[in-house]
Amino acid sequence: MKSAVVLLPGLNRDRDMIAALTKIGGKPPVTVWQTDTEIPDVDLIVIPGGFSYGDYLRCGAIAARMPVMRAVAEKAAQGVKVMGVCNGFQILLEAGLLPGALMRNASLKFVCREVKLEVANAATAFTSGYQQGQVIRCPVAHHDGNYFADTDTLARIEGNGQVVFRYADGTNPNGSINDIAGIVNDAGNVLGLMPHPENLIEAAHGGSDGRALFESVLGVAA
Amino acid sequence: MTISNTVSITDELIAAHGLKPDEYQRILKLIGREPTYTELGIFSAMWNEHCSYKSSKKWLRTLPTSGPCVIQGPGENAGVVDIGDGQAVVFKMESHNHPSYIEPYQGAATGVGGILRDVFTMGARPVATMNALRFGEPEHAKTRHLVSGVVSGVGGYGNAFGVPTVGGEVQFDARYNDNCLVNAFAAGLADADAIFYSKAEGVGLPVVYLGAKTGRDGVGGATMASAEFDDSIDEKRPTVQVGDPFTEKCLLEACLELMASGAVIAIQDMGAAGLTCSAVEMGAKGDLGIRLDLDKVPVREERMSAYEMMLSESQERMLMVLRPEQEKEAEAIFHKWGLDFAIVGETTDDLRFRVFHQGDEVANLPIKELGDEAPEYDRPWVEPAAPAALERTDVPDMDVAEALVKLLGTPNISSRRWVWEQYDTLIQGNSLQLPGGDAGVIRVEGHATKALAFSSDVNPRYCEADPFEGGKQAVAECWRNLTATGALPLAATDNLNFGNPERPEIMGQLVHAIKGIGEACRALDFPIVSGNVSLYNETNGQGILPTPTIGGVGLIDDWSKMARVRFAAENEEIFLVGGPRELGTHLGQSAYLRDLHGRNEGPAPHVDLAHEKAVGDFVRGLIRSGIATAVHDCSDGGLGVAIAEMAIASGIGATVDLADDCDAVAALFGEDQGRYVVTMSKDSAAALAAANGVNIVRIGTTGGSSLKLGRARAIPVVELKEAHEGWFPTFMG
Amino acid sequence: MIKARVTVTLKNGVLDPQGKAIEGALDALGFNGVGSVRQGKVFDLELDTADKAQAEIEINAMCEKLLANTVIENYQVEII
Amino acid sequence: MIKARVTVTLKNGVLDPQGKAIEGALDALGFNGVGSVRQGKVFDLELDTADKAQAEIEINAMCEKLLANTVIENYQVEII
Ligand SMILES: Nc1ncnc2c1ncn2[C@@H]1O[C@H](COP(=O)(O)OP(=O)(O)O)[C@@H](O)[C@H]1O
Ligand SMILES: [Mg+2]
Repeated sequence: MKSAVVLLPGLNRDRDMIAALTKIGGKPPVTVWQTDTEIPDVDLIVIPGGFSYGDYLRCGAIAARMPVMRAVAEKAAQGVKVMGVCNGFQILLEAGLLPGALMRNASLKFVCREVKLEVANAATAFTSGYQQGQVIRCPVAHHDGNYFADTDTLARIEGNGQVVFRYADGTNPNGSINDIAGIVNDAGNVLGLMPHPENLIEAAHGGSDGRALFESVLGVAA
Repeated sequence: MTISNTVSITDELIAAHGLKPDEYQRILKLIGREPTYTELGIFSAMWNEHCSYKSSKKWLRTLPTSGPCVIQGPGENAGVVDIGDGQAVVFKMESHNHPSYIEPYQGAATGVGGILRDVFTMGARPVATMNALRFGEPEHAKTRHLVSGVVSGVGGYGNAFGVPTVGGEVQFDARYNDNCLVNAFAAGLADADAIFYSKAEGVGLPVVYLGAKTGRDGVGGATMASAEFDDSIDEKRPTVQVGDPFTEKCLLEACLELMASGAVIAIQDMGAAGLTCSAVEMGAKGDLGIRLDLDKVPVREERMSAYEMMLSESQERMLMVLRPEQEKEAEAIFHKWGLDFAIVGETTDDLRFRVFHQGDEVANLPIKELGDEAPEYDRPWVEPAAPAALERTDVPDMDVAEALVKLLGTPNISSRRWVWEQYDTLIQGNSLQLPGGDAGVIRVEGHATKALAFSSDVNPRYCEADPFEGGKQAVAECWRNLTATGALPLAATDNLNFGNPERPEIMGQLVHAIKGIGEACRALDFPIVSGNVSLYNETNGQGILPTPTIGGVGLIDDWSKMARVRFAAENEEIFLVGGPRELGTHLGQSAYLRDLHGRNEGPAPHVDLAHEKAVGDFVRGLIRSGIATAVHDCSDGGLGVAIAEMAIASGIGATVDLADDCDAVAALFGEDQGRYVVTMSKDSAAALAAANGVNIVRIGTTGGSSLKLGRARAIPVVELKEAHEGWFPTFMG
Repeated sequence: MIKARVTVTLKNGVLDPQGKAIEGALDALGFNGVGSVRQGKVFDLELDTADKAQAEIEINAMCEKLLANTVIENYQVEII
Repeated sequence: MIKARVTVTLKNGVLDPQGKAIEGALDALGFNGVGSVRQGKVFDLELDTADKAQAEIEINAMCEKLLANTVIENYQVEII
């Protein structure tokens, strides 16, 4: 399976993400730059975490309007899988590829710690390697992960099973509504999540709960 | 309309530049005429304490700075140390004390930015940072504001830049009430044969300006960093610099890309006194002159004078000498990253520093002498007075269980989780030990087993009581913290924070601390490869505690054998390695005495360096051979706090046996040096062979859910944890 | 040259963690009787044009495309 | 109840990385001729009082103590 990683100035978990895709998928992803207007033929496009454009204005706002994101939107519309982690999630929201918004953490502080995640929908292309309702460990590291959607939107995504990950066991680190940590779009091919599965994939990380996500989406056996 | 570059040079103006009358005479003699206004600014920047080290140079020269693994010692942007396999670790620590007091968020942020720049200027990709922070007493009206601002500033910059914070220190003491300390450490990795230096080579080559535009930020900043505070502090405020981590991240990527292209001959970041210091240093080191044309400098404010451009401390800027044939390639890289790129001058063969603005020559100075002829002082100093001896009978006794729970919840011993959870500790995916242990550890990317350990240490109360022993102790503790993970300590950086060196008693502290540091570094094979001096840390005549922070780096060959603080399992044997027969004895300047009884009394603990080395080498051997299952050194709060921290980190309790006639307070809370708590399985314990001269005492067993110290009440681990974790969040609200 | 100020505020009903925190902090500082705080942004722009009407059209477009996230924010343009 | 708007802007000469990034983004989106962008904050407050003069004094105090960082920012209070 072929994957691509979107590079934008200010992203900084790109190397972590490339390492995870390479280690788990067996080959390195191609990379595309902010000004690229076309994305090669791949099965998965990943927007990694960081602070694109310094997170100035709003997290992900400037990145979402760069040429490469138009290309990502086209691919998404064609059914290519797209995954945004942390800043990548914020960018997908700002680009309108996912519903809702991510606000400043309720504590107003940046938070980096391990949390528990409940796999709220194991029937997506991204989560098939987990059991429905399984609780996994995963680190978070963000300042703006407080998911918000208006009542109608919220009812809709909850009703459709679009909420894929929820903070579990009282570990919600940011005040996110309904403990939402990750969602997919209507069609199920675009995932955004705040936690960093790419930082929990091997012994050196002290655990590998994040691996199944990559295994699912890359179609590699565990 | 042209911008005026002329101001008449008056005595007041000279004094306002921090130049003493005899220093001004020296300038007159050196150049044979009255300096221009811009030249006066250049001299003030080059000759102030911050850039010239005029009070400390004589003593810094006494430090050991070489060793088999040292590739580059002090004198460059950062030290460079060989870690084998063709790789090197590049690191340094630097203070941003005064700016952080004035504007905590931006002061701390730009401090982190500055030290990161020092590291990647040398061609290294930053892989770890630490921050050593000292604040006034918690009750002081400004403390919370400073803690909150500094911590979010450190995080705001480092998190966005994308480097993990792996350790640091936070302490509170009334002596920092009006003068907080922010010492930032950064380390990077580079190929040992691809290190970049500031020495320019070749005549007629382009001097290139890169990065962000120049504004009026921090004009006079380097002068401020060396000036004592007084009540007119408000007037100094507009010199605040604002950090832009986004630009710095782009600058990092652009610089590394450019370095890989082979276009860079010399590179120097613009730190204190920006364009002035960087240009002079590049020329002087290469025995070349530099000619600058300020009309080419990218500016973001209107009508900037030559003086302002030469002294601006706008952040995220670099100066380079490039191979002319690769100019276009270099420019393309910088534009790709959205950064400014301008040729602002050239190297010359006349050994002059010549600066032009609007067609006028605003400075023409001998470039070597600007640095070499800076004043150097042998300031008078007095021998620090030794504190009165402390009799054991003069130390109040206390129930040890109660004392331990209280100590764990004091401002200086409680957990710093509130702080480090605001820092990205995981980014880059190589963090093996997060803050909270003895040292932060990251694996060396691309290598199967190698890892680097980092620790930052000093106990200012010890330094106040005895600067010599305190200096030794800071080095020893840092070395010990690295050792406790199984790392072989390689080299260190020092950040010497002191009061006004023009006062002989302060100068005495500085001299003795440096002597102590030097002695310890020699004994422990732990050379100093970079550092920074911050003097004049005082307000209205009250100096800070002498605070020589030591940041150390160690190498772990195989991280799968690395030791951690947390107990590994139940039912293991606990040993105290390197302690006296009584386990602990020294209560002078201890946390027990200070934080539970409000008394800063007695001598600082003595560090026996030969003992320190023998014990450390023995413990490292236990770790590397896989015998030790958990290791923690004893520092503030002694054996009691060390064991409690091991229990808290694991959730496993322990039983510590104390002889009936034992002095439990001294045994548990004495701060004798050179001690480690080590656990191992019963089988290993049975086979444990004593090392030459290292005292090993079996003190107990792990297991259960409480900590039982001799005959004192068993304290549930959850209670210990609550005390330890509770203070900081409660304090910050 | 035309100067303009754009003010971007959160829509009603959108959670404002920063405003909430400020309410709490003001209260802790002894400022009682602060009913609610909502935080927004201002952008002061300088445009190289003399045509006010045209500028206003342009700035509205900037808001729609970038300056405001119209999912959660309202904006208001004022030529100074 | 009194409503007020506090506007906090960066002092002249203080670097505004956000403003700069927005300038770049507007340019990339094809909005040329934007000379400069400076970003600031607004706070919309509701105070449980009817005394305008008193409210103004209070709000100024809030700015000094919390809402503005007077080292690098200016503020402006407007009772609506
Ligand atoms: N400002 C900080 N940033 C990150 N980690 C910190 C900070 N302050 C303290 N720590 C971490 O907290 C732990 C305890 O600190 P300290 O008591 O100074 O350790 P030690 O006594 O082993 O030197 C260490 O792991 C240290 O790295
Ligand atoms: Mg330690």
